[in-house]
Amino acid sequence: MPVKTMRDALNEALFHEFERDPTVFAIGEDIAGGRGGTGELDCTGGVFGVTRGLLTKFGEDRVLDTPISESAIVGAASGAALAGMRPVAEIMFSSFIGVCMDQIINQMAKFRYMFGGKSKCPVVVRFVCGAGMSAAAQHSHTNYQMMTSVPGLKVVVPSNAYDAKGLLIRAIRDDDPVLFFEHVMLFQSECEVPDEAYEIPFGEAAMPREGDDATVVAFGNMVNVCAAAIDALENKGITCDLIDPRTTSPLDEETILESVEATGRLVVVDESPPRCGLTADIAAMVAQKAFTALKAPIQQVTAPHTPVPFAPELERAYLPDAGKVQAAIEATLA
Amino acid sequence: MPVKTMRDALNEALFHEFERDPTVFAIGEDIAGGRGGTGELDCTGGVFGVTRGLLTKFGEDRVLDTPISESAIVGAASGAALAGMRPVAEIMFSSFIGVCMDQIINQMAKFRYMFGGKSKCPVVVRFVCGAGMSAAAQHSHTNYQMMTSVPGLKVVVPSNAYDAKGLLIRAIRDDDPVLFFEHVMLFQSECEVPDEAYEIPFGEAAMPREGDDATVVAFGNMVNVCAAAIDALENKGITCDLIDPRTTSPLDEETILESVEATGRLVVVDESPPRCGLTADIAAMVAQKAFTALKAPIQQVTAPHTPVPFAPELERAYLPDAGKVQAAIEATLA
Amino acid sequence: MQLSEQALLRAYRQMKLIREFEERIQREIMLGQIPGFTHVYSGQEANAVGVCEHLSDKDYIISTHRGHGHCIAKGCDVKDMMKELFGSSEGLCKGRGGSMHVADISKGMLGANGIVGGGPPISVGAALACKLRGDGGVSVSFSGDGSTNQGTTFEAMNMAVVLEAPQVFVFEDNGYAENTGASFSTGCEDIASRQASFGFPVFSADGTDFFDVYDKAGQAIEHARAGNGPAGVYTKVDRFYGHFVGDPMGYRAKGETEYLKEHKDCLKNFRARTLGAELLKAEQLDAIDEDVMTEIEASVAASREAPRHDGSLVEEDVYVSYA
Amino acid sequence: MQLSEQALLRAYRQMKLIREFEERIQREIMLGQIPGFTHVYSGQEANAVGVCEHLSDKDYIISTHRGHGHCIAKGCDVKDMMKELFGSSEGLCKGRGGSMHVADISKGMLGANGIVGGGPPISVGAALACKLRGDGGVSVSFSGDGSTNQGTTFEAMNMAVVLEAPQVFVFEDNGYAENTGASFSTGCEDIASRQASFGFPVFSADGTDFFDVYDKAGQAIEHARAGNGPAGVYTKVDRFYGHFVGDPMGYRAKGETEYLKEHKDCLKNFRARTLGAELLKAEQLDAIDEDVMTEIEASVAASREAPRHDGSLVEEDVYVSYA
Ligand SMILES: Cc1ncc(C[n+]2csc(CCOP(=O)(O)OP(=O)(O)O)c2C)c(N)n1
Ligand SMILES: Cc1ncc(C[n+]2csc(CCOP(=O)(O)OP(=O)(O)O)c2C)c(N)n1
Ligand SMILES: [Mg+2]
Ligand SMILES: [Mg+2]
Repeated sequence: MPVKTMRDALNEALFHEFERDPTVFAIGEDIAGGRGGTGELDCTGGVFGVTRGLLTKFGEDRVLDTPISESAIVGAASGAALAGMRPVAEIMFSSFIGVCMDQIINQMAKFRYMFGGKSKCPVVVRFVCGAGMSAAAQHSHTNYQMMTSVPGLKVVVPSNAYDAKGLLIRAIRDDDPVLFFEHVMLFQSECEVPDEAYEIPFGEAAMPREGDDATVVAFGNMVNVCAAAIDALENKGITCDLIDPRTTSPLDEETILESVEATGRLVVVDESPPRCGLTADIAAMVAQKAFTALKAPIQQVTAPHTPVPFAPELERAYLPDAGKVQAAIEATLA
Repeated sequence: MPVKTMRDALNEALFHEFERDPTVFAIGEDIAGGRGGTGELDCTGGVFGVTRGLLTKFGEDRVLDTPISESAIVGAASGAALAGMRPVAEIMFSSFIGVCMDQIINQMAKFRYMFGGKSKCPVVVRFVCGAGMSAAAQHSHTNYQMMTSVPGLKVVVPSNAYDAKGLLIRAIRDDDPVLFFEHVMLFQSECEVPDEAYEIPFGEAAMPREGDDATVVAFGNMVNVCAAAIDALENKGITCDLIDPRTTSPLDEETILESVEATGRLVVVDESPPRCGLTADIAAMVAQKAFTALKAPIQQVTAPHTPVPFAPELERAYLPDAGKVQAAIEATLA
Repeated sequence: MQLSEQALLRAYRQMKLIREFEERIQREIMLGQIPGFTHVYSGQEANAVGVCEHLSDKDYIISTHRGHGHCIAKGCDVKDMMKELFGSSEGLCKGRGGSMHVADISKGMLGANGIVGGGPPISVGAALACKLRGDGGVSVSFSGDGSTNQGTTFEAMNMAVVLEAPQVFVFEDNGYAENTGASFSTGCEDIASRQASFGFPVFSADGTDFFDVYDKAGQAIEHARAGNGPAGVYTKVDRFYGHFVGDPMGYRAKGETEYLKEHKDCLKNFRARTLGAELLKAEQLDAIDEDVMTEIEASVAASREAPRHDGSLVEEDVYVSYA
Repeated sequence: MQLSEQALLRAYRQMKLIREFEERIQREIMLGQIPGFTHVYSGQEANAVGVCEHLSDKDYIISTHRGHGHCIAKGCDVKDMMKELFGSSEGLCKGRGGSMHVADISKGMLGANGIVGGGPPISVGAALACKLRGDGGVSVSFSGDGSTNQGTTFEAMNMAVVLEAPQVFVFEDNGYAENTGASFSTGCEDIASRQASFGFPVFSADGTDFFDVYDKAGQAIEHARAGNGPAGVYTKVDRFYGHFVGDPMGYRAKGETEYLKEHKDCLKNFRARTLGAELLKAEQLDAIDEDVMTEIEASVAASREAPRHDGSLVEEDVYVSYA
């Protein structure tokens, strides 16, 4: 199977769905690039090149570059979705989500409920998220944990190129609003990715590692950090289940609970700050539903309760790394 | 001691601080009312009358009615705070927070960190929050759980008139950004409130009930719901600690942990939806830090994973009530 | 624009229906039959109807917290709306939405909206859908004077121009946003020219005069439908009552609303105009009045009887499917 | 406005300092010395300096992602700024903020800002602080052409008028927002009149001409300082380089930036004007050039040596006190 970067895998997903369904269109800032410029059109394809080539292939009507007006972008996407289209909106960095938050949490998320189940709003909003590039406090957040708390939204956090493609195709075909978080450190990450279109279902976790001693649950790029941590522990004779929920809403509780029933120990890892996040969400769910299986305190590994710092050394201290994950696994086994 | 409503207690707190400190000013929509109208000025005092009389007493320079522009309101408040003032901004309903979210989570929350600790931003933003008035999906949310996740903010959720006054005074004197959530069902609630100014410290929980069998932690109006539930259980011989953290950030972990060490059982109650909220936050904290003390699964009592419905019967089904809290307490004792 | 007798009768009926709906629900609210916050549209009927009479089901509108008038004008079923306000499970939105969230997508009515400024961006999206499909549809957002200061409204205006969306922005300036006068909250000389400076024509009308609104809205909608990008309609109008039902209205001069009801009533105005020009006969209008009263009465009676929720379905309708 | 020789020399020095700062950091970025995303201001120096030469420490400014020029013009220490960009714990913001968040409140510099449109509302707040204190201060927000379409910018403009804030909105139209031309993204005829329609005077200037900017900014600031409410400055200018350092610039014609550097350089322009009119002598300007090069060189040398973080202080400086 061909090896592809997550960038290319996402780009392919978009091409598949644009071809398949004429109601799919894209809207965002610089998703083509070059409008109103003196050079080439379609030279950008979004800051990380995920939408590159769409304008050239599918034309200006379906690939809409916009002014810097995130509320209008998201609102237009959800309005078009209510009116029968399947828009894919792009908000460059999820850290900008605050600028268009009402349109996400109060509008698209709630239409169907407020309207008595008589509407659907099949919109996808794509975001770049995460730290690791010294992009500092206003460009490095995860935000998906906040969005997981909002009823009416589905939230996708892929950890690799293969999943990213299948999840994005699934997201575009979904009849509900989907927020899709692409981790900034993963665009160049590679794995085998089929050329054809395929769907990965929502609410079904992947389990990239299987083991006996503890259950580790992680999100996005932290899945890769945890895989490295777990692999390094193998020569100490410690093996772990590693669960990648892939979608945080809906959440595959079953896979997590089954694993904890078997291992009795849980470590939850996310690069968001510690309060009211996904690590707490999963830990609390397990402390309620699999309490009797637990043999040790549940360990949460998160960023500290701080904004994301600029200096690389601070950012490294901010992010959970393999060392911290190992320490948490060992703590739960102690 | 005189008995006052929470509305009046909050109003008094504002009068105290306006008198005490000339850098305190208020900004928001209709916080006075009547600007540009044909009738009286200062006839409104905010939708629930909390700011009534300030304009008449302290003048137009310190009581600024604004256009409907929440981002500009919050931004102006934090800009004025950076520039040495102590603004108290009002956003009518916390459900509107999405409209000004960037100014809250990316700007005021992060200035101090991004600026290397060389600035301070002593701003208070007041919100009406909560369900119970059939105000439906876009006017009934809590939002404080989301804000608790944001480093750089302090979050206050009073449950009664006495605390509300002391916490608001404390908030205005605080040197960091404080979000202050006033539950819509509490404005008319009454208790004894001293006439003079007093501060209630942040990060110190109250314990309105003390008991042996379980620890109940609740927020805002749910404290009152839980108190009723606990009182009703007394004749079954069940007694509980009831903990009202009062501020969710900072959080008084110690009081919660001490109580759980003693009771071995925990029920956490909030009227927000279940995912990534405060009940999970507290449950996970306890499952990590007081695991060995726990004798039973931790029970979370929350709203369902839905927007807030309009019809009163649906809204009642949405909100946790004394019955659900009792059931959870009994479940943890079973 | 010349209107047929039939069209005139229809327009009058629509306005009257809105008026009596709003008058009646105020009573029902006082009687405790309708829960929640409710904002009535009395006095502004000529705006909703003057605009929507140019639209068909393939066109979209989106409204505000003050949405009943726009809903009725766009063809939402009055009985189902009434049931919705009463919180019945048979309501237009199954009692989940209430006054601030009445919607009927099948009629192109994308909802009342509880967030000031929430509607315009969404409307632009519906307009883009029409453009992409090339079906000749347009989308209309209604906003108040207060909402013209919200950032989302401005963004939507600029974006509609840039993307050449078949979008019409209607601004109903009723002089107040809650308890604050428009003269205070809008810093510009006049709202119509501020909005026009975004790059689209704005047609101003007397919002108490159906004919003027109908005429100007027609021009704006024609402009958008013909593929010339967005257009605007600005109307000056008056709100007969308070911001919400129960508003003590200290910010308004005593007698102001009585004066308005006497002198600025679009229904009286319409009657006088059509009778004076001998376009319609008094009996025709009287018959409509009677008919409307019966319809409203029936819808209230039905709503009182209509089934209520028992709470069991609180978790339904959040997602099409949650997996 | 007549400028003294000293004032002219100072203005030139400030512009040159910005230019060389930006030229030099591009090299340091290529060398891997400066992490993160960095946006340089080369070509726009006359704007920051033409405005800030009217301001003192009691006045405020707020900037954008492209903030170095405004910071230097407002008096931020260049060596501390350089250390900040290098990520040193001795940086102006202790290495916590980096290029997009340089700030120095003690100089009235409320920060670069990573959010397009983030600044104007905050600036209005600082202006209100000045007004409340009655200290004669003003606040100035800098924005790009792209940011003029953001809702927050519009809200801030209207609110500044309504609250009569001593606020100046500076819009630097460098023709591009990232990879999109301003002619595409702004639907209006021209940005200056759109902004003026909000109800304040907007003074337009050639942003490559220090004297023009200085003159128009002076009028705007005077207007605001005198208590007449906000004013605006709109400048047409050119960005010499890409959006960020490393931008391949496919959206710009080949040779465009070379042309701009040749023909639209505010520094060359300033030199020609002041020498032509015999206001200054070449040696004076040459001496400044040399002095600036030395200062920049010294700041880079110091930044290379400056201490780095070890990660231990990651949790410091979130709150004044967290309790
Ligand atoms: C974002 C937001 N801010 C504030 C409110 C509260 N609110 C509801 S209606 C309203 C006034 C709206 O005024 P206008 O746009 O003139 O409409 P009108 O009520 O006159 O029809 C306000 C402030 C809200 N619902 N949403
Ligand atoms: C809210 C938000 N949206 C998008 C971005 C990404 N972004 C950073 S700078 C920029 C372009 C800004 O253009 P302009 O205002 O003209 O300033 P210039 O870069 O030309 O100085 C964009 C889109 C952002 N930082 N914040
Ligand atoms: Mg109004
Ligand atoms: Mg620009």
